[in-house]
Amino acid sequence: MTSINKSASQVWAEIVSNKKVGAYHHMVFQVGELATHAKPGNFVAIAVGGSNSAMVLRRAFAIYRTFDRGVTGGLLEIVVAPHGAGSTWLTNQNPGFKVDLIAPLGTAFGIPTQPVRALLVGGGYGSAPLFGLSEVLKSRGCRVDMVLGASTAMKIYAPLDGKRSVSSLTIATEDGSTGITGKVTDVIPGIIEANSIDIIYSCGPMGMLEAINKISSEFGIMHQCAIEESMACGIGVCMTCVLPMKGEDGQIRMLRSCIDGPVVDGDNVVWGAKRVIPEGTWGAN
Amino acid sequence: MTSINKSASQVWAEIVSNKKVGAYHHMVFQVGELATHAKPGNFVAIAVGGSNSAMVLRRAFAIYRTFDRGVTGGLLEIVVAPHGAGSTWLTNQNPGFKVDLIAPLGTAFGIPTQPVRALLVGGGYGSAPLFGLSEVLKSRGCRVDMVLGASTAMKIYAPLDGKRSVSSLTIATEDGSTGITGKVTDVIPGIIEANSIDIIYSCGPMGMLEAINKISSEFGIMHQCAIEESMACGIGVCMTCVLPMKGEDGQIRMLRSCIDGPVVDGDNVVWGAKRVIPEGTWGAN
Amino acid sequence: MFNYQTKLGQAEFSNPIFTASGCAGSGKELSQFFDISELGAIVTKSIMLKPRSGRATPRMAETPSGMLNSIGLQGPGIDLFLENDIPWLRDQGATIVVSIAGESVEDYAVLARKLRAVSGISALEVNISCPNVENRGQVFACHPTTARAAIEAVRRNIGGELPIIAKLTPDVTSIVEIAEEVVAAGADGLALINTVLGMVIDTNTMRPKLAGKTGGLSGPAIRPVAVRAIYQVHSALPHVKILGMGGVASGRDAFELILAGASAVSVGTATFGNPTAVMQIKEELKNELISHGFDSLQEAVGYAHRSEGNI
Amino acid sequence: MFNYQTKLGQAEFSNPIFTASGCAGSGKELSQFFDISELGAIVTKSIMLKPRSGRATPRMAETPSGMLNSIGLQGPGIDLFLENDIPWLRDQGATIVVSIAGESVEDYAVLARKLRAVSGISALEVNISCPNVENRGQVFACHPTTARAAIEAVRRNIGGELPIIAKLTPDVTSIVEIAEEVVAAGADGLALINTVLGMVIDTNTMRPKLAGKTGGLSGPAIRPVAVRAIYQVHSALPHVKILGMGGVASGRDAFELILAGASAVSVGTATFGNPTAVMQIKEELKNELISHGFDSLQEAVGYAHRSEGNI
Ligand SMILES: Cc1cc2nc3c(=O)[nH]c(=O)nc-3n(C[C@H](O)[C@H](O)[C@H](O)COP(=O)(O)OP(=O)(O)OC[C@H]3O[C@@H](n4cnc5c(N)ncnc54)[C@H](O)[C@@H]3O)c2cc1C
Ligand SMILES: Cc1cc2nc3c(=O)[nH]c(=O)nc-3n(C[C@H](O)[C@H](O)[C@H](O)COP(=O)(O)OP(=O)(O)OC[C@H]3O[C@@H](n4cnc5c(N)ncnc54)[C@H](O)[C@@H]3O)c2cc1C
Ligand SMILES: Cc1cc2nc3c(=O)[nH]c(=O)nc-3n(C[C@H](O)[C@H](O)[C@H](O)COP(=O)(O)O)c2cc1C
Ligand SMILES: Cc1cc2nc3c(=O)[nH]c(=O)nc-3n(C[C@H](O)[C@H](O)[C@H](O)COP(=O)(O)O)c2cc1C
Ligand code: FES
Ligand code: FES
Repeated sequence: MTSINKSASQVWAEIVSNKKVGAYHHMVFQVGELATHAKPGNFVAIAVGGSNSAMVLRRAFAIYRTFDRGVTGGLLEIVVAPHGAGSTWLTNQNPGFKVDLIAPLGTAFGIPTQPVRALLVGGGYGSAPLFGLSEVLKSRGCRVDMVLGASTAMKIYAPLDGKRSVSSLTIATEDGSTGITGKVTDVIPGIIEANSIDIIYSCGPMGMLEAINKISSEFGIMHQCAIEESMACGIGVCMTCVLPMKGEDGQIRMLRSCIDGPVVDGDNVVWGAKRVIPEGTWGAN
Repeated sequence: MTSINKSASQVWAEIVSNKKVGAYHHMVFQVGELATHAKPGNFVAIAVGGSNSAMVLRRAFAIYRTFDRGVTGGLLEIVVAPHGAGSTWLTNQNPGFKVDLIAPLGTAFGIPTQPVRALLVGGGYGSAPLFGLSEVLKSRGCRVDMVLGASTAMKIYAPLDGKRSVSSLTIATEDGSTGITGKVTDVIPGIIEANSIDIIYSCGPMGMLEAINKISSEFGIMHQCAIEESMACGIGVCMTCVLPMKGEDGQIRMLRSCIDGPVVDGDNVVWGAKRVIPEGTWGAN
Repeated sequence: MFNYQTKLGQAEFSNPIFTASGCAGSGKELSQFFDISELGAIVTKSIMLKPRSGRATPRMAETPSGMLNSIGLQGPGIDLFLENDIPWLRDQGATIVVSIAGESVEDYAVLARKLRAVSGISALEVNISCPNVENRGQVFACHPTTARAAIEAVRRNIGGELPIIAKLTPDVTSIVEIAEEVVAAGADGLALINTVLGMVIDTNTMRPKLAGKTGGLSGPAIRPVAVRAIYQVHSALPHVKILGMGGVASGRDAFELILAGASAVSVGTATFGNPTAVMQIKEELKNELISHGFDSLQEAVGYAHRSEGNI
Repeated sequence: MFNYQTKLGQAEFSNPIFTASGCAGSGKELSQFFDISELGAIVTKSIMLKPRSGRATPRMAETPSGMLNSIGLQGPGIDLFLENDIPWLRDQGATIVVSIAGESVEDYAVLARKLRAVSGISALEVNISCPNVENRGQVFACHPTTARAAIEAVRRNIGGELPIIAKLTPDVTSIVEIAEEVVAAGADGLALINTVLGMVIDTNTMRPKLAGKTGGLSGPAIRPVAVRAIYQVHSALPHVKILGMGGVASGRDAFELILAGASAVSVGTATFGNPTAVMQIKEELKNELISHGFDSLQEAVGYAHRSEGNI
């Protein structure tokens, strides 16, 4: 046996609830025992389109949170943005419908052993996994600040109970429809300084993660980010989801974001390497 | 303009009802005005699988009957045997769901100008179009006898009000689970003789139609049958659904069963020509 | 004003959405559903010299996101076609592209001579994806020499005006090589792609589903193959106009072929699933083009090549 | 008792369901979902001489009933592979087919020499659908001479025992011609088919979606192409064992390839949609065979050919 995908299992998960929240759908699935294995940062892979679907690949979604409900089985929640065909199909399914779901997959956010001051930054639905993370960090005595950003208010996902789990919540929208007008990166430096942040956890579009990493580097603080690469399998067998990452030996390798990620150390990512293999990558020729 | 597909139109038809009857589903669609154009023998072509379906072709179903309901729009009914992926998908859709439907398509059963004695023979769901035909024939003063056959009782489709429209109904099943034990062809000769049948109308599997045509030829009576060929388009543009038919000039041609059929004159069909082009066919080489 | 016009060789078309050969009957069947004069062009079913029964049935099998067909070029032959179909289409005001197919080089020559004086035809699509009876039934378009011979025969016999669009099969080691040959032989444009050779075995009867055993695969399943072929050929022969086809079922799909290098797009299998597909695609493609900021179709042709340098 | 065993060359396998090369990782990733020793064989990702980063991203695009990939043979190179992957697979009790790929004829020779003494390998799959750097990047399997050269190099260097299965691309004018060449060159079996060359253009960015522009099309979309290729090659070379693949996602699909002439079936893309697909297919195929009255897998191999005479 190996440790890859080690707590993952495949289940027929019944949709327990599917509610529209702003631009997103908050969906709850009955997943049984596997809920107990999920950690903040892990993701699920769901088959879409039903039988005879022209879509042959699963779709990945960050786990928003899980509940262990004993004998009735655990619940797993995700936040879905209806985007293309697959996510739209999923958000159109009603409670009672069962989907083929694999979870938990991928790496989780690293939890510090010391009570640190953490800043959680989410872009769009990227906020979803941060609330569960915030609970864990709080239970470890960490202070948690949060910044959420999106193009517009409808795309800010910040449920009430989620908000309660953080010490401060700053919202930034590009059109100013809620919170301050601007990007998350406009406010992050101020918060880092004001609250003496030790570590940033982030989840959102690649461009945002890169911009955050620039800031964290400048401040010399840690940055763990959950990246979103196009995935065909989600379990490490296809090699489509790779991104160039620096290892401890300084060597750049093309690593799979589904099993060596999605949560990675921001400083290890070779940013801006879309459509090119960075020079010096292991095996580049 | 031409006369091909001349009263056909394409509509989003809402499913009004979907009930399991024996091995089949009786399905009712709200189709609006086009219901008024349908004649017994015509068929509908329905897109299956929803958006992002891997099934790119429509499925054809004989029209069971239509109702004109004035402003609320006409109704169109079909009887579906869940068989492969497409028909199974259709029978799984619930009332309220809308399907993309084209109707009426194809030829209709020819209605004699004189009051004749007609025998209607249906195999399996092939009975469906015969009840509407029976109504029309009765309204023209014809006597209508009916024989329905199937492998087993569950596959006999014979609703109560349908039964009422015929003078006699004989049922034959191969396993004897209802009616007499045997095939429709076992009883047809007796009925032809007893009731001095002038014309046979039939609908069902190709093998049954061929066997019936042998009998009608022996008795020298007319035989109109609705054939079921694999159709890609249903509207005459693809040439997949052809079958060899003798024309009035005695020439065999490969004719399209979707527009020159599905109802054809049994004596014109070159029977048993599956997987071969009959000798002498126009353009054979 | 958005300019939707396009050209293939010297022929001009009001818009780039055509029917695909063999997928629109004689035009009559579709005219119940829309006005066929609104098409960029109707491409007629490949017509041969003599009447032809086509292949035995079954002739089709549905496949995942596609279908196989083996119609075997059923048709009335060129004489009846010119007598019946062409006048009717002309009366409708349809823009006509005639597709021809032969079993020998001489067939192509004779077909071209029969068509040279016919009025109301905008272009000739030469289907060379047919078995060559003089060469062990090998498909013309599979070999540079036979592909060339068929197109040369048409070129020599067609006279000056009518643009020749050579229709190629993707079932070759190098479609660029074949494209170069037929262009050298006088083709003004290329139609890419014909169906991909496939087979379905019926697991109930345990034999090939089609009477003709193999058939041509079409529909969305082959769209990536069409895009690749168009892209490769447009790269190699940027000045040769391409009529693209293969799995187009939406304006987005048509746009994809245009970006790859097609100047016009034929819609085949999608019509079987939806008789008004061509008209919907015509509208959708226009909207795609406008929403991407193009003022004309022409600007978008092959854009996927040009933008590479920019990034 | 139903006999599910099969052979490819001299190698025997307990059942005919294999993973497809490049679609099962190192085996470790799937072992969480099922016991990989229950596979007919695990076919490893094509391994090259040296470590290889593969292509830049994006490397994949979903297509109707399929997907494009351009992984570019990312891998650790033969030495690390033999050091890490093989021992682990052997420890699991897995039946191993090693897939190799080279950029030159010499690469294939060296790879074969490195493998000849390795124990626990049942067969070698030789992926010759790779660009030949010595020949303008043309794919070995696209031309009879280069295909032959690569297989000969393996044959000469592998020693007596290990069966060689040559994996061919369908992107050729005649796959039978290539099959005949590689068999003449010493291949004991054939793997049919590798992916079909395709392209997707992202209509948002208006450029090819994959960083490598073109990619390989796989999944149910290409199944009819696989069935055709297997059928044609089995017709021409009935005594050569075929490992079939291409779009198999169910026992029915695997049965279709067996009927066409495959003695074993690899499952690729289906695993991405469903990690336990191979195990399900193994069960389903067995049930299909039994329900059609076969007492052994062998009786069904190529049955679609034999039954023709009977009707
Ligand atoms: C680790 C991970 C976590 C994710 N978490 C969420 C989440 O919490 N909520 C959410 O709404 N979405 C999430 N996504 C994106 C999601 O998986 C879908 O890709 C997205 O919903 C678009 O799929 P579609 O079928 O609607 O679009 P389509 O355009 O039909 O997708 C076509 C293909 O492209 C891929 N693709 C398209 N967009 C993306 C994208 N943004 N990221 C990765 N692949 C993409 C799809 O997976 C699919 O294979 C996540 C993706 C990853 C990899
Ligand atoms: C004129 C006509 C009238 C019909 N009337 C009825 C009816 O009243 N009730 C009913 O249940 N079915 C009827 N059928 C059959 C129906 O159209 C479907 O083909 C059948 O339900 C199987 O489709 P599927 O998707 O379930 O099977 P699949 O096996 O998934 O179908 C695959 C392909 O094969 C074709 N096919 C499969 N079986 C048949 C068949 N028996 N006849 C023609 N094509 C077939 C399908 O159309 C499809 O293109 C009729 C067919 C025709 C041509
Ligand atoms: C039923 C059918 C019949 C066809 N007949 C012809 C034909 O006569 N001549 C021809 O050049 N192509 C013919 N084709 C190929 C189409 O014109 C087109 O090239 C191919 O189907 C790919 O486009 P599509 O995926 O939009 O169907 C036919 C295709 C189908 C499906
Ligand atoms: C992501 C991916 C990677 C692949 N890598 C290889 C490879 O390394 N070597 C090889 O011979 N084939 C490779 N293939 C081809 C498959 O082994 C198989 O031949 C093809 O995908 C068709 O089968 P499928 O439709 O079941 O996927 C790869 C296919 C995919 C989708
Ligand atoms: S998605 Fe397949 S390896 Fe990561
Ligand atoms: S089904 Fe297309 S012509 Fe009849």
